[in-house]
Amino acid sequence: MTDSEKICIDVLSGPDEEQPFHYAAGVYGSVFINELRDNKRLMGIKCPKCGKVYVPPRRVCPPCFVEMTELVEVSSEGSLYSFSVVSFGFLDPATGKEKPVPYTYAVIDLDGADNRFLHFLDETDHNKIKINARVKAIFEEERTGGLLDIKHFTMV
Amino acid sequence: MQPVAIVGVGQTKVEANKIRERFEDMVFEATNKALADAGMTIDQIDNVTTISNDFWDGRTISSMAINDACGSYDKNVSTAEGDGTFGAIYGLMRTLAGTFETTLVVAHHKGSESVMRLITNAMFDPIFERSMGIDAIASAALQAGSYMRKYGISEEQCAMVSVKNHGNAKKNPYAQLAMDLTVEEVMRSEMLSDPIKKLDCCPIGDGAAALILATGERAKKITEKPVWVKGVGYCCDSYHLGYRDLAGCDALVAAAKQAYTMAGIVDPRKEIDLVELHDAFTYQEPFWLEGMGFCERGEGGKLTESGKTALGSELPVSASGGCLSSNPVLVAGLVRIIECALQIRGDAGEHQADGVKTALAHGVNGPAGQSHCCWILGGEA
Amino acid sequence: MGKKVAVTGVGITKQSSVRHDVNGVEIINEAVRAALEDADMNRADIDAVVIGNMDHFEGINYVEAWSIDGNGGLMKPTMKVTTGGCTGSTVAMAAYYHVASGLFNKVLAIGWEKNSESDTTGAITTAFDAIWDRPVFAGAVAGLAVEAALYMHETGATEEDAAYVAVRDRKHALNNPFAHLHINLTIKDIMDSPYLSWPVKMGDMCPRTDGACALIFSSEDVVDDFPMPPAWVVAVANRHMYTYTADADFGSIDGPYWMTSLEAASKDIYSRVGISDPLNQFDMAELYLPYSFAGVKWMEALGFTGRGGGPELLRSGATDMGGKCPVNPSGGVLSSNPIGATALLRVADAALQMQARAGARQVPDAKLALCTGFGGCYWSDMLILSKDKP
Amino acid sequence: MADWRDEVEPWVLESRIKVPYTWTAGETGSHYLLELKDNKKFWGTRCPQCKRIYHVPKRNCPECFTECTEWVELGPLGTLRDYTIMRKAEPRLHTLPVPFAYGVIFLDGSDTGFLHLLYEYEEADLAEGLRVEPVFAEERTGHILDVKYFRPAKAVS
Repeated sequence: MTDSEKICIDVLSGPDEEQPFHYAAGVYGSVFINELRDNKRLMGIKCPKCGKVYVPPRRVCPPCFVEMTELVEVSSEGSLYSFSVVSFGFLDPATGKEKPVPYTYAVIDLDGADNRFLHFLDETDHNKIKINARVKAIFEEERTGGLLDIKHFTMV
Repeated sequence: MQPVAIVGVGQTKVEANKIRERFEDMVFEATNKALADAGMTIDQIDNVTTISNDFWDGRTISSMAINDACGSYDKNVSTAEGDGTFGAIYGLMRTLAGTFETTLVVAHHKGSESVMRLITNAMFDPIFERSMGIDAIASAALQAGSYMRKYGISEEQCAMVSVKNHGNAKKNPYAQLAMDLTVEEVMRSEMLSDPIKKLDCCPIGDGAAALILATGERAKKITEKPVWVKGVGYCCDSYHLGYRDLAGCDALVAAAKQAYTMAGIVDPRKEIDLVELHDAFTYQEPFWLEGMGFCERGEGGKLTESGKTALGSELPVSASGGCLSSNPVLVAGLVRIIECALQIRGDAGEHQADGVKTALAHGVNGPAGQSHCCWILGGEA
Repeated sequence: MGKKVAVTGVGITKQSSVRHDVNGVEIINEAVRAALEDADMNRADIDAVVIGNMDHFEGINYVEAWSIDGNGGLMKPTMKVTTGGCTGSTVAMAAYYHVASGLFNKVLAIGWEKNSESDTTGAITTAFDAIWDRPVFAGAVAGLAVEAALYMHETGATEEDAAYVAVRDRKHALNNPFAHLHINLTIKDIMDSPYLSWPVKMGDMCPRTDGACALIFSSEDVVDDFPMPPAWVVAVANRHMYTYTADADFGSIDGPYWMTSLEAASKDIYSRVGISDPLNQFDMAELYLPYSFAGVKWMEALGFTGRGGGPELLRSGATDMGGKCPVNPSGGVLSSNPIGATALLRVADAALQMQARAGARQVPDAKLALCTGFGGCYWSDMLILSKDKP
Repeated sequence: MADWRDEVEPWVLESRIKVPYTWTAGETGSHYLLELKDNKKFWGTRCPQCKRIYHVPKRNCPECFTECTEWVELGPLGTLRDYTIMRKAEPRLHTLPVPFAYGVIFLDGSDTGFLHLLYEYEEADLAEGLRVEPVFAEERTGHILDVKYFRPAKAVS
């Protein structure tokens, strides 16, 4: 058994093998999803202690450890905090298939929010994208629920 | 071991599907309850140990979902992945190490979000076992059959555990399945994998739990009713079902012995007043009680049948309703410790047992009771 | 007070892109047996085992139970801890707490990975929120690239500055027989490598590696049982600040934070050990630098230089072998990256340095070492090791 | 004031984790699986120290930690120890229709049992000590399911 290539056996997971999950958004996340789908509005939530606005809404302000209840609408426009143009092929674990590349992964400062928002930017030439550029959300015509009811962001 | 006490506990109600809540919502509730119980604020927590499982949660680094909600922002924090009793031992170690005076331990689970049989199938070896489709129920059934045949434990005796625990659950507001059952109803329930029937099994539910540990002097300042950790033990047997004696439970015997030695317990039958078992299947009550030394080998069925394990009798076992009535996986072990603490404090409400001075909390990891963990808790330092 | 703790045995497997000769349990066993041999111990001498993995990386749940035949824990106390990329340092810290607690004297800490067995980026993507992150996320590469882009924007640092780190660590790896990559590269080689996720190029990223590492952590009461001098653990600390990826603050040059969790963890651990000038106080560092830009910016977060001072620090040669504080004499993560073992390898190599047995990569007279682990959502783990008993 | 949280329609993302895995059997496991595939033979390894024979084979003895380099041919007949009849179907997991059984089988010559499937049995026959024989798949790929299942041995041996 010297030639390990020859004798090697690999056991593969089946082509249809998957673990299904029902990921609950919770009531806080559901507000965002529902408002985005029904009214093209982006909802955030405000910490009663430090006043920070988080998008999407969630229950706890991390540094303050207090419960948040005050919903606020944030803008669908903002500025580009940072970005990367993804050009390597990789597998999308939600489908088991290769994710189409290139695409631009954008970290966005939405107007009215204090944390950031992660989405696609429609420009994939890194020379044409500038940090701090103004961007806005482009909504899908047919919205079915989920983050991708925003099609992508685009530079204004 | 230096003195360490449980100074605060909190748990959510366990439900089949908390569709309105995420992991973080449940953890925030449990954490705040534990803090309120201890009369503490999050600033007084020195470090945090979280407990969760990536397979069940459908997320690599499952603890990433709940660090905000357990107040670990800008604190030392780490994650154990296994039953809550094991995670709590990691919390205990961190409390004993001299760096921290207080440790928050939190666990969460949402069985509603995954497919139980697929997840538990994935605990088996991918090269030699997983493709057979074996899951938690089938592996437990292999063990149940072997144990019951070897010692003449009857299905009716096991059914009595189901009747007792689901009945106890009626007195526990946090329990998921509270039911008035008869032995006949359990016996008539659907056979899943011989000899395990539907009502021999735990439900897999959604819930979270939290407890706070503190070093001796600090514990006394925090609460008038500290519950002291007297001894702990844990031990892991062979993984492959064919490499170990399924009708034995050697790892439990070793874990219990380790915990008894540390706690100075010579005769558990006389010195332990209550047991919270990790009883995900009914056969496990007689089986685990034998392993812990509460009766001779093979006598567990008679012990259950005698009624001595009922609430109000000599050795209440799973007075809370146990895992059989609520089993948010991993959380369940932490709840066993919490329930023992409540019993010792006299705060268990309707399911309070009389005169509980010393209690044993038990947890299990791996297929068919591969790895066991025992905690001995007491009211006096 | 807790017991003082030392590393008293080190086992590292052969590392390569694919280890077809062994399955997961067997590669774990290879590391464990090497550590036992190094410490002149038998399996019977182990009091407890702690191991970690990232379930969806290997498709293995309950790793402590599954690997029991190889991990040495059969009929012993065995525990699993896991925190993603920092799993290895989390395992090291857990082993430290096992011993410091006084509950155990000799504890085995194990990290391992068979990266070849899954799609790494696909698996890493599952670490992020299914609803808010995964639809647009591209694993660690893009997650780090956005930090790099902002760093360059804020400081004027260049891709060439980052490439210096990629060249340095791989040059160091030539001295390490255990390293996965043994390649001598130039800055031009890195600059010429293709973009994976702008501004991060192939040459800026760590490889995917199959490998394992095991360490023996022992109590001060038993360190004399071992053939090698102990490498003492002086302190451990960590910060896992972010739950939501969108909260991660990569910092502005004049903002409150630069690399939040690393700065907070450093503040914690430095204050406990009395570190005020890390560049001069540490003799060497094994840092979890998963991509080249981290070797510039994170040096600033760690206090080795001021904000924006990273490029100058590097080009001064201070972090090269022979410099004031050589960084990653082992070759670091950029040369070997068996993910579940990667952060434990940092501790392993620092321990070898403290024991003065790191061979060709030995830093002469090294007495104090810094190790870090990185993972999750910009999370940081830190350990400080010392030649002398603390 | 009514809490807005009570009014929200909860949303759930129906998704999955679908990452393909390639688990390497290693030299020891590969040798075993190739023998099943090519020669329909079962092999175990013997620990040179405690002499225990492991099936499925171990590269290292979990007890002694020594390398198990000696191969020993086992079976093909074996003896049943633990068993359970699976009655609740899960098509995503099962390769046989329910009811079928799981068994822990000690192949002749082996000191350890291994998990496999049981089929073509009379329920009344299932008992500890039952002699069983393997039924091999026509098309074998070097997989543990190259043995489709075990069944009660036709000839008493």
